[in-house]
Amino acid sequence: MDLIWLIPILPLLGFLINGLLARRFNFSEKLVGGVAVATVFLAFVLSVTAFVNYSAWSKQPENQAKPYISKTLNYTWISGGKAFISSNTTPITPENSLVDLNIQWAYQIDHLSVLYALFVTFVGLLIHIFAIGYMHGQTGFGRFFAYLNLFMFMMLTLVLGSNLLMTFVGWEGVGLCSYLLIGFYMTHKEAAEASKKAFIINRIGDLGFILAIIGVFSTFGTLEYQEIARLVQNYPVEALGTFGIMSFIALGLFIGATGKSAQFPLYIWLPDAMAGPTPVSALIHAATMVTAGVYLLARMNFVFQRSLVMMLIIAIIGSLTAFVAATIAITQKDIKKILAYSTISQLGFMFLGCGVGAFVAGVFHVITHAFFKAQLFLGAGSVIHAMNNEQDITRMGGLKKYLPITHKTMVVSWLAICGIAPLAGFWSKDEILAKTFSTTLFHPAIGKMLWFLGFLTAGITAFYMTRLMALTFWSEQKFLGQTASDGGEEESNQEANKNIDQKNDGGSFKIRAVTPSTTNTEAISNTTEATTNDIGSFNIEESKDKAERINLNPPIVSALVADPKESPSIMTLPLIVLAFFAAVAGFIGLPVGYNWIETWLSPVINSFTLHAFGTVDIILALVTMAWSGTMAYAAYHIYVKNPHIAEDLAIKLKPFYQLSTNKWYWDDLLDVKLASLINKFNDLLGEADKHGVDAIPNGSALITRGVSILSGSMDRYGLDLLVNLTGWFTRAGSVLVRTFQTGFLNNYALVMVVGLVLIIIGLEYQAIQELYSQYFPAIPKIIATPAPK
Amino acid sequence: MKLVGLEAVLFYLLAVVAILFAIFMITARSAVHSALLLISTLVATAGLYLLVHAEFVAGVQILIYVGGVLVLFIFVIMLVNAKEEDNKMFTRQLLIGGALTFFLGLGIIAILLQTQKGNFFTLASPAPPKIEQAQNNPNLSPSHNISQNTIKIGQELYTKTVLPFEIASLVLLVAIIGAVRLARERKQEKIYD
Amino acid sequence: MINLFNIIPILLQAQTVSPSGVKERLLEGIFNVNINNFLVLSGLLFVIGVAGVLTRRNVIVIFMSIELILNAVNINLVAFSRYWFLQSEGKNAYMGEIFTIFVIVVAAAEAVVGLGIVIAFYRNKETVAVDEIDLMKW
Amino acid sequence: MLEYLFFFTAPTWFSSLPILKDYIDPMVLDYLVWPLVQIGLLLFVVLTLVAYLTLAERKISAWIQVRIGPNRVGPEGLLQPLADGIKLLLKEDLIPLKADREVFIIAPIIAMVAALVALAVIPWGAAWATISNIDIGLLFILAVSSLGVLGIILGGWASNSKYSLLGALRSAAQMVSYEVAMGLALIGALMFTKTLALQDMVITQERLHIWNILFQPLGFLIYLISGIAETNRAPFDLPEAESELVAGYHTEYSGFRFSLFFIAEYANMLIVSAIAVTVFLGGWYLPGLSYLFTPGSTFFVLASIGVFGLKTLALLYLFFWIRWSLPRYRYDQLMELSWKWMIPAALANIMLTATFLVLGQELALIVSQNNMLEISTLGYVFLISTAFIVTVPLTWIMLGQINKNSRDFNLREVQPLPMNRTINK
Repeated sequence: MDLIWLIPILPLLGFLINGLLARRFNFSEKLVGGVAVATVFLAFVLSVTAFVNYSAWSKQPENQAKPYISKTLNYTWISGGKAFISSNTTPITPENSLVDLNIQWAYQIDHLSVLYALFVTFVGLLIHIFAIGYMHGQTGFGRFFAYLNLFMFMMLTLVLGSNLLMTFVGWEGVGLCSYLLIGFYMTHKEAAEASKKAFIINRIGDLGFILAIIGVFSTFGTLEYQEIARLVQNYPVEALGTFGIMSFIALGLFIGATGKSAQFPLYIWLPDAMAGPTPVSALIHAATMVTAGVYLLARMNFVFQRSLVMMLIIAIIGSLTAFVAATIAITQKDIKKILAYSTISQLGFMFLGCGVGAFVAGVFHVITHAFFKAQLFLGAGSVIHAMNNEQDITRMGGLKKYLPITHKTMVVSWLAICGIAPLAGFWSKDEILAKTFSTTLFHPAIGKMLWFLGFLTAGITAFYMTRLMALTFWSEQKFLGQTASDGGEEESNQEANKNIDQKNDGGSFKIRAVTPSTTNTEAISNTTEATTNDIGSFNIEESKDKAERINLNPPIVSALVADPKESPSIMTLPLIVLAFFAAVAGFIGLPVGYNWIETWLSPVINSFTLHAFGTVDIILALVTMAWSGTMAYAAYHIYVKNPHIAEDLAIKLKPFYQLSTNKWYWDDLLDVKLASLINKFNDLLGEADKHGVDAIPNGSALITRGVSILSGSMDRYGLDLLVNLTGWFTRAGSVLVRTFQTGFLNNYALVMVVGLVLIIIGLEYQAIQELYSQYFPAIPKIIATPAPK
Repeated sequence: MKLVGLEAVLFYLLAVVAILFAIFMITARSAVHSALLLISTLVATAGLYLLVHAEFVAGVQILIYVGGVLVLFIFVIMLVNAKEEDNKMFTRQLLIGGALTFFLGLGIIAILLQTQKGNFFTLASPAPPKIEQAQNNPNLSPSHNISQNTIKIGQELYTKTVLPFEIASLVLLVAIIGAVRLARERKQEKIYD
Repeated sequence: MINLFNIIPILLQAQTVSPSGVKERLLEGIFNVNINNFLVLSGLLFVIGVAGVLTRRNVIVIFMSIELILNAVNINLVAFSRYWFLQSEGKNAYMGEIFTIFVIVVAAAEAVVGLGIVIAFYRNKETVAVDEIDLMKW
Repeated sequence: MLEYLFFFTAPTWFSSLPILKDYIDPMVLDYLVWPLVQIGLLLFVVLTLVAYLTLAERKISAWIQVRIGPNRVGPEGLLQPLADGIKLLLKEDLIPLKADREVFIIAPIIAMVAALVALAVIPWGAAWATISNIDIGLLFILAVSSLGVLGIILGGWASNSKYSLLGALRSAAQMVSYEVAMGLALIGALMFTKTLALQDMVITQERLHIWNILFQPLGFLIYLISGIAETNRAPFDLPEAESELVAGYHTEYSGFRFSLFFIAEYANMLIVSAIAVTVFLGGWYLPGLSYLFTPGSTFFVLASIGVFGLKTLALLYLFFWIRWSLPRYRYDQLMELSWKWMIPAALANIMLTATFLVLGQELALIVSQNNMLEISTLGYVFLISTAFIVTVPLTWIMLGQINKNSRDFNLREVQPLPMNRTINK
């Protein structure tokens, strides 16, 4: 159990190896894939051992309901300085409200996190194996697996973190990885924009999360879960009306969860996230990342349970999201988009469960959902792989005979998701519905209403899932295949191409040379060649080098040549395993018998308001099963038997159909309304700036110009005058002195002697005066002043 | 310091010779004549030095000054072959120059007379110093008995005034190089360089 | 030489001093040559030298008169050297003479370089007269 | 002042002469009469000697050239100088038209005076045989000989003819440069005699019982060569060389003035050899002399005069001998010999002797106290050996190296100036 710190570190190691060394020493694909899978496999093994040891360790009395914190890699991460916590209720910390800020970086496992670690690593392992086959031949193979490993590291940090801040780090890391992986096909515009969208919207959610963290710290003075769990006991449960500190924290956390788990207001990024490769969608946008929100709710359940208002909000939003997502999923064409919306609705269910206090049920649904949703996605992946990246289910059909294994495994998870009896989906979904029906948190009427909405959603889920299965597997074949009746697909293709031609150059006959493409890229380059530029004929060389340049573009719709053959075993193996678990997973939480998951999670989640599973619940469960079964048959009937009904229904239920296909106009609302609003606001700001703010500098510029002119003139006429004057004086003076320099040697000698004479007269005037006064009486007598004594 | 009897006569003789030849020198027509006259004044001054027992300086004076410098002067005069300056011997500032020197003379004479009045130069010179008497000590070389002027100067020159001596040698070196450089003709340089 | 000059004032003041006194002082003065005489001699030579420098037109003669001035100085030096030699009973006296030697050496050096310049000048200006050399005119 | 000049008073035999004894004040006798007598005696001897030197030269040159020489006038030609003298006296004494009269007249006189004045200081014999043994004897002689140059220059200048002027300048240049070499050569000897007075030099050599030449062989050699050059004789008589400048500076002179120059030249030669003898060859000192005659007696003095005379005549013979055996030097070789060989050699000689003297003092071989040298026997060996073995060869090799290209006396071929290199005027 001591090696739990290694669980997150191993994927990190994998990331480093693949990320740094793969390109430099150009590892072969096998090596890169091997490294990635090995690390995740080791992590999985460690988490299993941790699970076993922990379950034994937590049995001992003294560490009851106490998480095991790993010794190694346990250091004070941020320390120093005092933080001022101002809790408005009775001060929890007795001495004063100044608390040392030091946050540990330590990995811990307790009942909840070990469970999460288990299914994250398990699902991750399977998806890694699947990805090796799926990504085969794609450039950037090493990069893809590096990101995947990084994602695993982040997710495990999020789950195994011992305090809120570490979870937050994992939270951000996961967001980053989703951004990187969605935008894996860098050169493709949609992928890049989708990744940006996902990242930004996650950030919005993270804002709430950060505020919640600050709230937690300012009230409890610490971020350790253990501490918070102990300190939160002192806080009363805030009734529906009041919105106290607990509700504030809960609100923050909830906003974070909605952002991450794509709930009602912030769900738009998930459908677009499908632009990434399918394994990514499977791992991140089905099994692990999106469930982080539920993990957060489960982890901080003691906070949520203390604010009934938030519980209500969660429940309502959860059910609403479920319903809306389900309705949109009905009319979607893209196989991955349908699965995305189904994920959103299932998440809605989980939130509904948590909202009504059944956190355990929520977590249980997370686990089961992880299995069958991952399986569905991988199945879709292998379908797309086989169909040479064709994602539109209306174009598929009849794949039953081409992809037997995929079909069988998908049937299992289809049944699971529809909530048919023995499979996992039934147990978890119905438990949630049961708990909502008989919740005691709110007024029973609210519970009943929520249940009804959930009931409806379950039915719709069954409908669109069967639609999906029908259109892809059971309906008649709608693509060009060797054995297909030639011309059918051909016309549609040509006709599709024709309208393209009309658009481009009006009537020029275009030859569509379909060469036996060895790799997808070759085919792709032809099609892009054909679709993008409208030349009469195209030469192979030009297209070839264009292929090299944009070899990264994602597989786009292309006319299939060979029959869709079954994906290699490396891809189908995970499908089988997942399908098996999708079937079996349900039994860990049987409501009737020994509810293992209930007991396992009880120390972490003390859901005090729940009641035992009564006979009413059983009846309700059977009713929902029946309801979803009929809906499934209806879908089967419409889409397999007589396809035209679909069009009639669509026409008849025009408004509903429009509503659904346009995703409840929610995207338009955001993209159009909100953006234009912001633009208008910006223009306003621009105007204000131009007139208001710019006036000041322009004014001052004016003043300085005036002053400079003034000083310039003063300087030119005043000061320069003086300077020139001195210049003039020196010139005049020099003329005077110059006459003196005659250049003749003797003149200079004369001057010297004159100097000498003057010296002599000066020094000896007394003597001269005495001697010659007799002969020249004119010599003035100077009475030498007596030298001072 | 009192020259009496024969020495006084010699002094006056040499003094008059020096001054007369000096005057003739500055008024001599041809440069060579003035050079000759200068040589004679210098020889007269050398004689004066001898009177004052400064033999070494007298010897040096004649050897270097007369034998060297003035020979050089005569050389240069011949090179420059200054003709007889019959017409303009004096520059225009003759009058001013003459008057000025006259005043200078007056000034100097006044100074000298004035110093004479003061007690700076007592007329009566003390008894001649002992060393003057020639001691006939046998082991000394005969000339010792007369006067060690040269020896004394030699000793002082190499003990007290060594630095000026070295600097003087340096000055001479510089002068030689300067003279060679100045007097050398371009053509000569070309051949020897 | 001073004594000769003394004669003039003595003669002038003839009326005050008895004629016989004058004769003895004259004789005694004349034959009693002391340092004064040397100084007067050097003074006169100096003046003559200066006169030569100022008036003569030929550069070389000017050089010679400079040499004359230097010699005047030398006489002075030697006279004083001898004077001090006797005054201080032969202790420290030869400084004057040594200085004279240095004066002679430097004068020689100066003459050499001076004449070198004159030759160089003569070579390209063909004249040695002072009032024709006016290159340094402004 | 007077006693200062004439240290040696009249010898007893003179002062005891009957006439002089009682009429003349002894003071005057010593410092007036006796010097005059000495001077008269000396002049007579020197002038006749000079005259006979001309004859001797012609006789010796003839003898060298295996001919007889002048033997017409008087017995064996002995009266020849008299004849020359009379001839010169009777010759018409003309002064060139534009000549500078005064300078023309004075020049030979200066030359003559300069030559004869030096005689006063030379120690012809032991005690009273020198006219005046002044303290700076050697310096006096050098000074006076430099005056000699003046006479020649003025002579050449005054005769107003290109040839004489050129000859005068050349001989002056030669004399000036060799005068330097001569002065420096003497300094080497001075280190041993430690005095400038010539008589004292001879006395010190007598005291040390050794001639200076043994201490100073290089010094003697240099002195001799520059002496010959100083007097414009033999190999260095370029200025009066007949073939080139007719008779050099005294071409325009004739008659008695010419003879004055002639006398000056021979007197100079005499002085040079006399000094060589006093400084290097021990003057009147002969090792055995003091045994033959008791020192200080008149006979001793006379003997010393005789010895001195013999030595000088030997040197003079050397002069004549060299004159008729060595070819004449070209002018630039002449100057080169002086400035590149003689003067550096003299300087080297001074340096080396000084070092060896100091070395000797260090090794306590030589003791110099109260201005006189006491040399131990080992000292003699040390000094002589170093003088001959070290000084001479070392200087010779060093100078050989320095003047590599002019070792064969400037006979190097003059590279023709490459045609394209124009000599800018």
